[in-house]
Amino acid sequence: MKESIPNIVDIKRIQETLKAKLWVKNTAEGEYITGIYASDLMSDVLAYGNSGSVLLTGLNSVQAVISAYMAEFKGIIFIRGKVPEKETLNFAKEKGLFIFSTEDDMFEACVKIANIEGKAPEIIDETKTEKKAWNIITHTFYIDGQDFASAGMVSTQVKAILKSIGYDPLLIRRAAISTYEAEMNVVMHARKAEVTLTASDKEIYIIIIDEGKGIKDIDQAMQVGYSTATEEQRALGFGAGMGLPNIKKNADVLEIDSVVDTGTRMEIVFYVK
Amino acid sequence: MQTQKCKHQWEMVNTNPGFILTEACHKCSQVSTYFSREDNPPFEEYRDGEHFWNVMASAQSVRFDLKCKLCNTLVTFDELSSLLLCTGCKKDCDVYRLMEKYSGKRIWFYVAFGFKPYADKLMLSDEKIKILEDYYNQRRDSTNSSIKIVSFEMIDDPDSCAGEFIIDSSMLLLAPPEKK
Amino acid sequence: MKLNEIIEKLSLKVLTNLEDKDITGVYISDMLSDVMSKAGAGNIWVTIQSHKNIIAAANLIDIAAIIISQGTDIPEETIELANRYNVVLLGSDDSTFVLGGKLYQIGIA
Amino acid sequence: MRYYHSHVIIQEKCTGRLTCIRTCPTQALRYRNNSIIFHDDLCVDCGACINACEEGVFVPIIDEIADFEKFEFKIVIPSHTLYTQFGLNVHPGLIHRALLNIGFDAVHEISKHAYELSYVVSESLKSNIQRKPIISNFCPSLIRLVQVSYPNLIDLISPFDVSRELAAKEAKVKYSRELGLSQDKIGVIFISPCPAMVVSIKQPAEKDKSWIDGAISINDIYNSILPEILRIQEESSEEAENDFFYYGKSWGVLGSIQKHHDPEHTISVAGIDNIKMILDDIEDSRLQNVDYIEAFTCPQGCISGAYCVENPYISRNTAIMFEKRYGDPPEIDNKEIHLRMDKNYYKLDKKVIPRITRSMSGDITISIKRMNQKQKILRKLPNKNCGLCGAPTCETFAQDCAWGDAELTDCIFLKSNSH
Repeated sequence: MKESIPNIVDIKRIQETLKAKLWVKNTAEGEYITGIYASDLMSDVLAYGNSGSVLLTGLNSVQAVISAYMAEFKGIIFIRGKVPEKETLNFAKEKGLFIFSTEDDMFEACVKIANIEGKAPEIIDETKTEKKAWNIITHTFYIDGQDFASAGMVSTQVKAILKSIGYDPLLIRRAAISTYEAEMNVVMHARKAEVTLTASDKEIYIIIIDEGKGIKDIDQAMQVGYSTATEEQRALGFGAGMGLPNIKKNADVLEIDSVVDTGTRMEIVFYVK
Repeated sequence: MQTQKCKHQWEMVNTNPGFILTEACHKCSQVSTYFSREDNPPFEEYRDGEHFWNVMASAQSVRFDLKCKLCNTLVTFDELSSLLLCTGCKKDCDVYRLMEKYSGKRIWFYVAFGFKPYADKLMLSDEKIKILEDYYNQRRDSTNSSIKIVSFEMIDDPDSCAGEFIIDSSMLLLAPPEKK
Repeated sequence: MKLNEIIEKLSLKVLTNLEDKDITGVYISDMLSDVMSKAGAGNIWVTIQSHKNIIAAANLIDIAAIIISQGTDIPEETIELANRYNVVLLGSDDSTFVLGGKLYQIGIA
Repeated sequence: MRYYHSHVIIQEKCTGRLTCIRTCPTQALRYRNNSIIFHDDLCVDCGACINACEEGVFVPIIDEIADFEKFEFKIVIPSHTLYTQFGLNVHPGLIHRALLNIGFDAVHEISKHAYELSYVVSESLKSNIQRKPIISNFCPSLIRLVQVSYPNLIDLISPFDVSRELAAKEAKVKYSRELGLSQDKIGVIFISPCPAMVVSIKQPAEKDKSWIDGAISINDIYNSILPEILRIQEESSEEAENDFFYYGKSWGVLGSIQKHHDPEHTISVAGIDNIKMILDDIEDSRLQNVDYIEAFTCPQGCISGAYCVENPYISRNTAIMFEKRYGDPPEIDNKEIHLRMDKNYYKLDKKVIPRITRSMSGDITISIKRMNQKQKILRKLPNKNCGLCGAPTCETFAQDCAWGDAELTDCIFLKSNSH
């Protein structure tokens, strides 16, 4: 995906080119929008719309302004001279969205906006790059080293998310156990870590990046029973050295790269059959 | 409304958007539909006579009249709730038999629906249906295909008609689109 | 402008059998009631909707072709109904706005 | 599949107090367009809504004595909890006599079967053919909770029958032989402390048909047998006192398990949220050394069931005292139980199967899209869980919107307040 820097379009220029009627002034700090989204279907506005865009719509109801607010848009342009009702205007004033209306129909409005900077329209609207993201879910969690009391919280949350998506229970179990083992490693051997869960209908990625002692010899760490846990950690039942091999057993792909005294990056992948 | 010898050229005027609301009375479970021009359909239950009406569903729609460009006759269509494209769902339906008769002539059949309860609501006259048909045929290039509009009274049980209504339902819905 | 030329220039996916037609203009909207009252015969209709009742609206006013934008999945029934009433159905990954801009750029006023 | 539920919803009585939507532990209730919306696939019949609603919108479906006239011979099986409802100085024998006076032909005790089954469970725990930990199955609401939210733990549910069913089976067989009556002429009626047991009688999750023909709630029977008890007490209470009665352990009371199973490897838990914590730990295989889990969805066990009358803490005290007074087990020889075990007499014939709820049936891409949608909505909601939108929390409201069941304008914070 080419890194398209969202072309910035000045809100005042849009109002002038569309000879738009101003209903609610733009109070947001930036005077610019980073995308244009033309639709009358609110479910798509929320799903595809990117923050910082403007909504072009013929749907004259308070749902439009609420969906735009949910999708973090900067404002709405009602087309074909639609007159927004009081409730829409009040909501926009409160939440800081601008509202224009223009006599043009959707095609004319799109064309005029697309030609303001004389740029090809796809540079202005980078929703295309964003589109694929919405059938993938991502979550980030943070783990603090030595915090035994809340050890296991992240894996419980990962499990809850995978369960509500509706993956096969065995797959959820493997993912939860691997996350739990990785979480234990961080709690015992690292200062802190960031965990990102990315799930789609094809695979589940769990990436753990920690700052800590790192692993000197990864192959050795993969031996069953190898453990550098301290005595009192072992007393608590942690550090039985099951960690990495157990993850390896459960994961479809396990990639570890580690730098001593800086940290380790672990990528665990599960394929969804 | 006399329509003398003028060879009418219809155009759509006074189009304003609104909602077709379906309501049910939870006392006698009678269903009624009507067109509301309000921007946000009312959702509170209200009492009217011995009925307790509750909105069950709403869909975006548009009201319009037809005016003849030549003789300025104005024909209102407040009795029309929505048009339905007949997809021949039931073999024993009169509209299906009509379609069979004209099959191969690229004539598409639409059914003009009124408001429920159909019985005691104003019915769309055949004359108005003919005007509606002319309007749409004038709007299209009728050389290769044309449309025919019939009244829903041709159908014995209008509620079980499974054609395609031209109506904007679930526009306000937030559920992401599903593969139907 | 001819429909085949547009399909080629915008590299649109053709989903139904294709009859080449003259295109009289572009209409963009996701509301059927909008299309029914405003769109013109021979127009290209750009929408995100893929439910089969778009065929009912397109067929009523003789829409030349429908472009379903944003790479929306198009159900089988919609394609079947489109073929039955010879409405041309096209798919594109571009968003509605981008399609509007591109159609204008290749010369459809 | 239509799920049988323990209550009927009277919409007209609802005044929109929203207490029920907040009390329901599995968030199966909504209030929208002036009516209650009931997600029947999520309901586990714990009866919390029946007690929470002061307007009486949730009416329990329960039988009355009159419903059993069609049986020539009526046997009543009181739930173990009934004995603790009348305080310390009412001897259980009195309760039995009162039951006979109000129209039942025979009373059949449940305690002997409870003892038998707990012996069967502890024996089967020794032989490790059974996957551990075993989860108790006498609380039907717990079985439905596992069916709905923990489908992969289904085969941990105890494979043995429950004491009320065993009691009903043996009573029906015994009296049918003694009286020479066909079994369908003999009615077995269970006095239930909660709605969940009624549901497990009308639509059992673990068998095709229950041995019990109907259920009466404790609070209904309480009003008819209390006057009888007081009358008998005045006339000839001493005589009733030396009826033989075996109370056994305080079954149905939280923690009673530790008295008849090895406490080191057993856990007793009550309350749906606490049960979820335990079930989560099982899923993460963190309960390595636990063999048996006794779980009640009601907070104090069956003594705090929705149909109980007595204050649960008093019933608990009564149960502990009765265990001392009438606790020595009858002379059941364990060899007899072993013989029956070998013939799988106690084994359930059907396996419990998970319940397909709406969220599980959709395909993964759609539920991911829905989850993204829900998150975007949730970020802008006030997170005050005020419930005025008719959903218990902002999160469930965002979920409802993402499923298309609710409109954003239902949230009063999203409607602009500067009218």
